[in-house]
Amino acid sequence: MAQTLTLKQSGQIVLDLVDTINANRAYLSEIDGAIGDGDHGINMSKGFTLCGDALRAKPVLPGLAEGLDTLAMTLLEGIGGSMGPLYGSFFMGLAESLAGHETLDAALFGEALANGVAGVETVGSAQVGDKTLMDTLVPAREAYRAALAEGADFSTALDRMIAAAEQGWQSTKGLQARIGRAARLGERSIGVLDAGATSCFLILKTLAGSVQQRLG
Amino acid sequence: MAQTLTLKQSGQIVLDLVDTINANRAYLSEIDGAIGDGDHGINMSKGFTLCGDALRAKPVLPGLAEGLDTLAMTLLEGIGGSMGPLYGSFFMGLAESLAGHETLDAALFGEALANGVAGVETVGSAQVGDKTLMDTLVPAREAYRAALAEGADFSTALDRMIAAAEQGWQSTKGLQARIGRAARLGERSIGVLDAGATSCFLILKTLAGSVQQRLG
Amino acid sequence: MNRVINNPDLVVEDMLRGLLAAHAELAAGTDNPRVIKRACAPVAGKVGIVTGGGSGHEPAFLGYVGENLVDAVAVGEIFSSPTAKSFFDAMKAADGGQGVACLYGNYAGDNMNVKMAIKMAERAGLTVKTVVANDDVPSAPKGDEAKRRGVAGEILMWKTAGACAAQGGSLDEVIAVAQKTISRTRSIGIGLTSCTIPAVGKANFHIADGQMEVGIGHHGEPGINVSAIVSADEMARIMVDTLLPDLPFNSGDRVAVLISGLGATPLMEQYILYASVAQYLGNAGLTVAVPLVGNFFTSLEMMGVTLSVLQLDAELEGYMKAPCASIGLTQN
Amino acid sequence: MNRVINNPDLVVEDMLRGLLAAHAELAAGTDNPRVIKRACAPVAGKVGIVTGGGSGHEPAFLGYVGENLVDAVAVGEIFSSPTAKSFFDAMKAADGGQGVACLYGNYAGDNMNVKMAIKMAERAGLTVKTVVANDDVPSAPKGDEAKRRGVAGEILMWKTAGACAAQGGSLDEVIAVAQKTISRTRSIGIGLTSCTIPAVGKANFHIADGQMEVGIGHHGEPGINVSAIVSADEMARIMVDTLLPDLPFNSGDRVAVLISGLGATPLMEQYILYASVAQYLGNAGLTVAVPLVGNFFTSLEMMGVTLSVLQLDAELEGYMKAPCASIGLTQN
Ligand SMILES: Nc1ncnc2c1ncn2[C@@H]1O[C@H](COP(=O)(O)OP(=O)(O)O)[C@@H](O)[C@H]1O
Ligand SMILES: Nc1ncnc2c1ncn2[C@@H]1O[C@H](COP(=O)(O)OP(=O)(O)O)[C@@H](O)[C@H]1O
Ligand SMILES: [Mg+2]
Ligand SMILES: [Mg+2]
Ligand SMILES: [Mg+2]
Ligand SMILES: [Mg+2]
Repeated sequence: MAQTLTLKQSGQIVLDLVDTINANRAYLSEIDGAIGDGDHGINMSKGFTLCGDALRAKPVLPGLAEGLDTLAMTLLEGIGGSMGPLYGSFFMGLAESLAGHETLDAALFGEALANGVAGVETVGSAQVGDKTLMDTLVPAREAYRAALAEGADFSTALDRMIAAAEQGWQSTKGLQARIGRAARLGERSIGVLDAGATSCFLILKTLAGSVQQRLG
Repeated sequence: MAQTLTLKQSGQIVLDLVDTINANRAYLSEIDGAIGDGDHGINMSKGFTLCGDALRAKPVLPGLAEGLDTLAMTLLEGIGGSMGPLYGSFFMGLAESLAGHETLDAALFGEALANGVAGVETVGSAQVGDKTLMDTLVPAREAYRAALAEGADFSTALDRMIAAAEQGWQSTKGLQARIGRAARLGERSIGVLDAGATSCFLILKTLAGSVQQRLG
Repeated sequence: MNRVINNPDLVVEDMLRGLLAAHAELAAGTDNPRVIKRACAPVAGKVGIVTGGGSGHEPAFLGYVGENLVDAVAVGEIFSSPTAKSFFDAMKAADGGQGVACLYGNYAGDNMNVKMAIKMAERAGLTVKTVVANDDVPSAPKGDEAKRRGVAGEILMWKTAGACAAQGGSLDEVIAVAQKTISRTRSIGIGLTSCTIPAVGKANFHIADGQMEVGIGHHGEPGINVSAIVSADEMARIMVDTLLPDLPFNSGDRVAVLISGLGATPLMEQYILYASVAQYLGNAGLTVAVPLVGNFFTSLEMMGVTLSVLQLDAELEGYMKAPCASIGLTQN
Repeated sequence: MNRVINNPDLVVEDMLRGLLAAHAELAAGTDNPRVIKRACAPVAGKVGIVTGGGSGHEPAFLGYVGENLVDAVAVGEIFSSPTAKSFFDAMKAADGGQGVACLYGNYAGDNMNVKMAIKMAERAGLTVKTVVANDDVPSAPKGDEAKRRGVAGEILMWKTAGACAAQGGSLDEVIAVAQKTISRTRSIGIGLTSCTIPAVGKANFHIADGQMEVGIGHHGEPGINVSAIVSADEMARIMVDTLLPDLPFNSGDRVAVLISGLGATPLMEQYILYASVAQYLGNAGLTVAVPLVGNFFTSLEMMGVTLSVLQLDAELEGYMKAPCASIGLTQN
């Protein structure tokens, strides 16, 4: 199994993310409806669709770095509220780390992931346990970093990342929201999954899967 | 039986009018409620009470001419809508005719009545049959004039006036309102008395009765 | 009733207290508690502009007291004409020696009270002339214009006449400008919900949910028809189609357009309506030289809108664009 | 839903179309359909004033684009922050070479989008500084002021900062004036009914009939308490008693007072409230040097009112009284 992929040829990964979000549009809104205002799927799908359209309109599909940058900018341009800046800074963080590189290896992915999560942290100021997408992102980053430190290969590290992301996502069910719209509900926000943590898990899972597929 | 009364000493008649309106406050509003907005008693009583208070506040009760002028001015000052100007001009018409006279006789009363009715006509432009106070006023004026022409004495002419006023008032039951708030109801305004015609009958009846009482 | 009031019988008094406290430079009370005048009125040598009407239409009527607008206003109970005495006192307060133009709306009570006020004014040696606004097209058929009610078009007549008076117009000139303005103005309203007079406590007319009443009056007077609510664009089409043929307005005309919310309709929606109105007027070859959008003439918390269109000429356009300052309208 | 709209998903687009059609001399569109700028922006040599926020608060935010006020505004969906790109584009549209003051309200979405916009602006070589309004006292306890929301007090900060910029203030001076203004402003709202976002079709919060929610936010954010509706005078007392100790305001202070209706509360009632507010402020020894009453910052068709009080000094009083022209506020 190869340990790197060529960034220029991996732009399709961004379109995979777009497809995932569009496929889960209704599901994400349904989850948001329980303790939010039921528009998370609509918001996300609006921004991701814009990006898909923009990428497909280009004569040649851009590589992964440029594709992620386009995704970041269309989210910042296409959706207001909080999803635009949060996911916008996440993908901007990824894109910035990849920029200037030809290939993506395990170390660069870890760097990019950390940079993306840092972007979300800076913009959103949420902590693990607040019942947000940070509950998916932070465990994912930690698990990936630990896997690399323990000598795992790229694909295995991605498996470990997804396992942790899923656990973090599922942990939001038991949490009381301390930030965002659901925080108004206090204890009544306990017992259901967080919408942002859900979309974030779906994004990481698709990202990892698409990368692994390309590693062969 | 005397055929005249001294105007200076007849100011009490105005207070009798005030009492009549106040005694019929609820009744007048009830009638107005059927096809109007149910405030005729309130409107009338507000204006007449102001006049009563003003007259009673004076060291000496003014005579009839001045009392009627005070009534006219307090109505014009105290109630907006249509009752202020309609009854205001009625009583102003009466007062203007009596002004400068010492005694009230049958002819002067007829002149004053006609002047008052003319004032209402000018201001309100309503015709007999429109279901308004004109349906009381015009027959009353006509009957009084006819009685004098036939040689009736003051008191008898007043009796004839009241009989005609009552008939005119009662005729409003069968009429369809063509003016004022009730006109909006079209045919649905048929079947009940008109509020303004009612208060007008009560006013004429009190006026006649108080004059007759003073004629002895 | 979800209201910000004290005693429901004293809402007008309480409002006046607040208004006078807030706008001492603009408006002042008078001996008659139901008459508000410009702080500097009467202005010597200037024709006085007077209006008046029932309360509940704020900022109309009293909100148009101000610079280059109305000099004194008679204030009635909610939806009820001011007294004759109040109109008279407003005339006195506005009279700067050049006579008074009393510019009011065509309602039975107002007509009668103004008539009596003029009688009083004549006795007091005042010269008063009147113009009665009758811009509300749906309230009587063409040919019967004298029976039509006055609605938001009154504001346009105060604006032009106020500017004319401020520029030194004589009483006859001011009256002519006011008359020309209202004669060239056509208005129509659409109501979407009713409203409640605080002292009454329940709505005094009714519009079913999801229904609209085209041609409704400012006090719920019945309109032309009641139907299911249509889109803003369709409302604009109905309104424009009613107004244009009535004057008639002609291709090439320059017009002033006034859209007023009736109270509870958000400004957002008034602009949505304006977008379509402007388009339909443009299609008909009209140029909007003066656009006004906002809560200029309301009916308590009614939902709905009114549209007024004034056919300008050079004189009226100049007066419409002249500076003015008041609660209801300030432009510089 | 008794609304004057077309497609509920396009109310913002349709409103902008109407607003730009009506106010060509005042406001102009830009390449970004969600950014409105002053017709003459950018003004070379002047600090640019930018704001932005969700729609549904009209005339806020876009209605304060104008002379001596805001230069460009980012327009969001109803009750939802504009995009980062829109804030950035507004900054570009306002930049006259002396930097941009972005003066907005403390909401999670706005904070994040402004943060990202500044990142973009830095890349583009623009100098942007921000002031975040946090005048809403009930939204967080004293000591936790940084968590408080921005409400109608934002208008006061646009007014003073706009005047300062117009008079040639540097970016740092403008920012200092805006910060001083909002630091000395305290606000509180009382809600009497809820409102409905057209695209949602049902109220997204609820106030029972006959109840009032003291301290409610502009989007129905929960307040301090819900109780039976009290008199306007009592509302004034509650509001004043909440605001005065918080700054604290002191006897002898001169203040600006802004009462805003939340949408469907008639102007009459706003003046009724002002009468009592003025009295309670007077009792506390305060002098109202600048009173503003009207629908300045609404929440669609909510019933209710907000009160904002700004502790003036000579500098702020001068800026508050400076002339300005916009849809939301014109004074000369
Ligand atoms: N400050 C924040 N940091 C990280 N995530 C946040 C923050 N605020 C909100 N979120 C996420 O946003 C999600 C809701 O997104 P969405 O429904 O699209 O926006 P809105 O709440 O404006 O309707 C929540 O489920 C939560 O995960
Ligand atoms: N133009 C008019 N001329 C004579 N009487 C009138 C006229 N218009 C209305 N009325 C009278 O007014 C009465 C209603 O008075 P009132 O209830 O006090 O006033 P409102 O209709 O304003 O509530 C009617 O019953 C009718 O008799
Ligand atoms: Mg949501
Ligand atoms: Mg949302
Ligand atoms: Mg009545
Ligand atoms: Mg009545």
